[in-house]
Amino acid sequence: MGFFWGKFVHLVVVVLAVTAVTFVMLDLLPADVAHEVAGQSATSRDVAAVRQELGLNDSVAARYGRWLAGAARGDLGTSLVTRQPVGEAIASHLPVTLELLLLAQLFALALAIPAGIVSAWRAESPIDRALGSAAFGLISVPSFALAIVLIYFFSLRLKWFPAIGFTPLSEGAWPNIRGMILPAVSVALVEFASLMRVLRGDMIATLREEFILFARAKGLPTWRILLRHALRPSSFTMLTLLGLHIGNLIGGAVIIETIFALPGIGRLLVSSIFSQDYPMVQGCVLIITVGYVAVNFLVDICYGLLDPRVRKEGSVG
Amino acid sequence: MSDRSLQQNEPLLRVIDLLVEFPAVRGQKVHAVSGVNFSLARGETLGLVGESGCGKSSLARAIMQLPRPTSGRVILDGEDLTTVDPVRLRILRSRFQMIFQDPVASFNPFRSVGESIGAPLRTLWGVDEDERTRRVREMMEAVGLDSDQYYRRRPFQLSGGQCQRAGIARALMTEPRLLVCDEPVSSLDVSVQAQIINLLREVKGRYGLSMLFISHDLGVVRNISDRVAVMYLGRLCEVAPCAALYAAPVHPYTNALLAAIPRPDPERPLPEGGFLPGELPSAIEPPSGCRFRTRCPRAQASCSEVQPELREIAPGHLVACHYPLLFGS
Amino acid sequence: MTTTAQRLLVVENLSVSLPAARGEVRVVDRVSLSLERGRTLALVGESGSGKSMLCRAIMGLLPGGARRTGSGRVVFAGRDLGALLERELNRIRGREIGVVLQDPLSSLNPVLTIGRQIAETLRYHLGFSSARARERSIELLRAVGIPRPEERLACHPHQLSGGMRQRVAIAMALSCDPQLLITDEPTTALDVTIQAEILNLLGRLQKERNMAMILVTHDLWVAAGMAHDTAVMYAGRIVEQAPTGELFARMRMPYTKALFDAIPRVDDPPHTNLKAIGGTPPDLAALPPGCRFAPRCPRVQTRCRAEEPPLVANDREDHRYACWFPYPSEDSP
Amino acid sequence: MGRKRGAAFWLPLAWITFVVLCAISASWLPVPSPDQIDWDNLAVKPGVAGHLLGTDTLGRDIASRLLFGARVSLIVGFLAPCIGLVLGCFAGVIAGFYRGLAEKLIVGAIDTFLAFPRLVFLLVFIFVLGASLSNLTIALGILTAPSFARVARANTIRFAGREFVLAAKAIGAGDVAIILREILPNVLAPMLVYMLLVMGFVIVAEGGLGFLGLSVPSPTPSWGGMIAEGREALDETPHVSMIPTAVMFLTVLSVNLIGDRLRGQVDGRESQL
Repeated sequence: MGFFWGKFVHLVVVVLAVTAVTFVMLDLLPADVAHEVAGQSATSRDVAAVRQELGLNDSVAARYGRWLAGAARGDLGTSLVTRQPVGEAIASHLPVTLELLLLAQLFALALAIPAGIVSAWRAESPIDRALGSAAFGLISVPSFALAIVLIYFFSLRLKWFPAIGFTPLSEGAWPNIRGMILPAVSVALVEFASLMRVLRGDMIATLREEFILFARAKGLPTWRILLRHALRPSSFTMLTLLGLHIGNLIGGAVIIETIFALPGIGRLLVSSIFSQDYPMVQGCVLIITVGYVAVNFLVDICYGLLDPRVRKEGSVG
Repeated sequence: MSDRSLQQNEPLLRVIDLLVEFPAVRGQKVHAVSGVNFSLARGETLGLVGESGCGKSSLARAIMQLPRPTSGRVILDGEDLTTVDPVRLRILRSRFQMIFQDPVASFNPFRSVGESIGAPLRTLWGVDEDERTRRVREMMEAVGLDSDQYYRRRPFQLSGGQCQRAGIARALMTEPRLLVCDEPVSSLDVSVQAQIINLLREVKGRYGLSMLFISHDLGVVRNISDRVAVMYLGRLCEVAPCAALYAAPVHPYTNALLAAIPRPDPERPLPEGGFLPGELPSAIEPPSGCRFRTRCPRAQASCSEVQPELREIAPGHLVACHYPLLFGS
Repeated sequence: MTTTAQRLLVVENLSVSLPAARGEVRVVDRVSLSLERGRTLALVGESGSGKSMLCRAIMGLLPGGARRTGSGRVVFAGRDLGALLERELNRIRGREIGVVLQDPLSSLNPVLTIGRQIAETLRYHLGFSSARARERSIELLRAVGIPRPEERLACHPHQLSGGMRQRVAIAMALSCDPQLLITDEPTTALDVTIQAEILNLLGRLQKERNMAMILVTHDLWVAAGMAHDTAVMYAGRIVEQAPTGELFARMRMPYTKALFDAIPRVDDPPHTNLKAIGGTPPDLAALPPGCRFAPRCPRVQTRCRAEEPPLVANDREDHRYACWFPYPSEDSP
Repeated sequence: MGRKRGAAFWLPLAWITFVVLCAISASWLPVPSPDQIDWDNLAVKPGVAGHLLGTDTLGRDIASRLLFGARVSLIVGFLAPCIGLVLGCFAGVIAGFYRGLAEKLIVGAIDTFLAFPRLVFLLVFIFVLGASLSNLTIALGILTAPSFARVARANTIRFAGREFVLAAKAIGAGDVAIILREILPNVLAPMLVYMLLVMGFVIVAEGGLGFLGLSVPSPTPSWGGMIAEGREALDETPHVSMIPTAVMFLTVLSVNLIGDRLRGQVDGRESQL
């Protein structure tokens, strides 16, 4: 339990630190929010009034405190540009990002686990070399470049999938999924490559362990040794990497979202920064950070489930 | 003259109430070494035996001040190493050196073996490079390493035995008086082990060293030591001259250790039944009173209450036990 | 004299090669031995002598890169193991041949419970139900002297001490009542008191179950206390082999004697100068012509450097050694 | 030392050398200026009207834009990891060597930094300090520092536990001497190899920023920007996007291949210990 609480406190501290730093950074931006809000024709009196209304005359710390108090109540403020509540805007964009993320991870894992196992088991064989080369190529392709290539072949030439656009789930599951497949594959192929390489490396190391020799000496069949004895102890680095991927994707799928015109969090964030919509930026950063930290927290818990040696007593030499 | 004779009678090393603890999880402490006392005369070799986890390596490092022990005193040549200031400690370091368990890992893979052997001269005395190279080559020849062949080699290009020779050379560079050997032969093959033990004995005589020789191998310890100390879970159980200890062990733990050695006699099979029942207790929560009582065949109720101190039962023969195995009792 | 058919294990002319920087290295070179039920054979040698590799070759579990070369055969209970398919070998390994390895911590799977690891052999080889496998696991753990076996089943290996882990590993090796038990340095990673307990246990189990046992060790004295026969290996070859009592009474091959003399003994007075073997252990990639021990041998003569001595029995049927100039037979150490 | 490296090492090296030479000599090569518009040849195929690789939708020479874009990619791709290496190495070695409070603080800072949305950092950094090559490099450099610090810390802990560090302490070497003489040389080898992998990542990241129009300000071309511009006419003139995509892919692949090969050698050296 102490382990759990320590992690939780750590999580809260990281979220506070990130949002505070964002607040300060946004404060540094060379733009006058009050001017923007008051509009082109506003007099200096209007601007001053807006400034007063938004509390911009207070110190950064005071404003951060106020924002934090609001956030704790679930109130993330109102967009300066659209006057829409920030929470609402995020709620409408988040599902798109989550769907992309989930599909991409499913694709990536579904490919990486079998491929990793096969190439570790048959290390240095032609199939391992082929998989390895494919992975190496994929790792070197930026996901946006891959997206362009995929669009060119599968949308423009073969016309299997739409090139851009998002169809809400309310208009049917297939149209929705169909629009998501290319974006998800663009992300998944690059991730598959790194996941597979990591799994292969760890699995080869595990297969050299004495307990694998022992299991083979017990006469167990190969598939059983690979799946039951070798896979679990080999999956820690892959799990860590998966956590990092998901964490980065929550806020980092901007380019994919832009290419495929998906209304996700990433695009909301970028457009908010461009329009200097600070409450919106702040809200997005909060959601992204909480997501990142929560995923890593889950990964830590998974370690505990996968490996019983979570904490060992110090030993005397 | 009287000063000198006094110094001659004074032991080279005295370890008094040495305590080593380090933090474990949840604010607990590992009691690695708990109140160890012994002394080491000039020119003497003290063997320290014990099983893994008994704290013998922690004891060696505490004597080396790596890091300084939690409490207690380590007096070398009349100076307390645990209280001298860091500058003085650095100067004193030339007088006590260490040999490590894993000879290959004790050398920086990034540097040649010759350079590493000369490092003490550079760090402690600032000897210039030409002079260093000359003295290193001399010392390499003295420990049986061909300096032309091995000076420029990296540690992983040497065999374990050659690396341990280099380790001995490095420890001898500053002409120390005390050599702390932490399991110096346990990672070596038997044929090489014998070479290294012979070499250690030889350099000890040639350079007038005193040695603290740590090992889990009772045969090795008997061969090289004048006196032997037996350690169990952070405490000394028995300290005695080598011949006496092996001929008539007095502490039940020493007895069990000796009985457990395999003998080359198929007609006399190993005694039936466990030598030591139960498991080694945790060093985080050691048993009260005598730490060996949980596995001791002679344990009585009082063993859990009163901690036995080392007492002399024969000249030079010390034991920490309430019910020792004495002749005629 | 027993015939090949009666012997449980016959190894004939077995060689194993490993790829190295300069071509192939023969880590096991033309080794022959045989073993009957109820007997223990100790394989003694220093690191790199090929004793572990020999065991792995017998089991058909050579590490990546290593392969058997030449026309050698391994015949177990009348079957040539080299001619079997992997699937057929799996039916023999674990069921008829049990194995115990050196380091009990790394030979048990860290993420699976003890119970699962014992039960899987029983379920796979003998088709036990999980309830029956559990019952049998408890019996086995009790047989190897583990207190409160019911509770231990749910433990993970790291929760047990080194001695306990090795007992668990022995229980696993014995789960299907094997006819042959191969133990590869079973006590090297353990303390001396634990070592004695484990050796005791192995000796008792071997007698009770009338198993054949191969005990790999670097410690001559362990061999002396445990084995009926002892074979000494040097640089991939068996250099001397005899019933243990005979071997210790009359060491013929200079390497065996040198190895024996190099061990510090608790019976010797302190400060006895040890008779170390000069030189360094052989580099398998650059073996000398003739006898492999010649460069370090105190009795070396010209013939030793030119011709390799065969492993033969001269004056006693059961005492074989490979040496041109052995110690005379009346000489005892 | 005569090690076998093979074509998988020399071909990538040759490609990188070629790209570097092109980037250096771009100003002297007989190509049109990257922002010179050829109104008669908009989006023509490679080889038409003296345009070796064709023109983009605005009629600018693709070969020329690639050459000048290479400067941006290479400068950012090389210098940013250097900045990251220096910062990360410093923090990581301190944390790994001293442990305790220093480690807690540094690890906490690393965790916070990693949780920070990268894009927000980059955008705000560039908004505040202005979009320029040097600011872009510094921003990406700082961004890579935490992962360098992690690698440095892990390696430092690994080596600090080795007996040769204890041996150095036993001869009275001070902390600075131990860090500089015993630990750093050993930590630096894996760090430099890791730097090659990060270089690939940074080139991709710069491409991504260029794709969003956030890399160096126009008219300086960037590879990512070129891919983005060609996207509009992907159906009719795919080569406008595909050529820079291919060049970028080959470059990143080469860096990764070299890094992978060198990592194998460092690991091999380690395994001999």
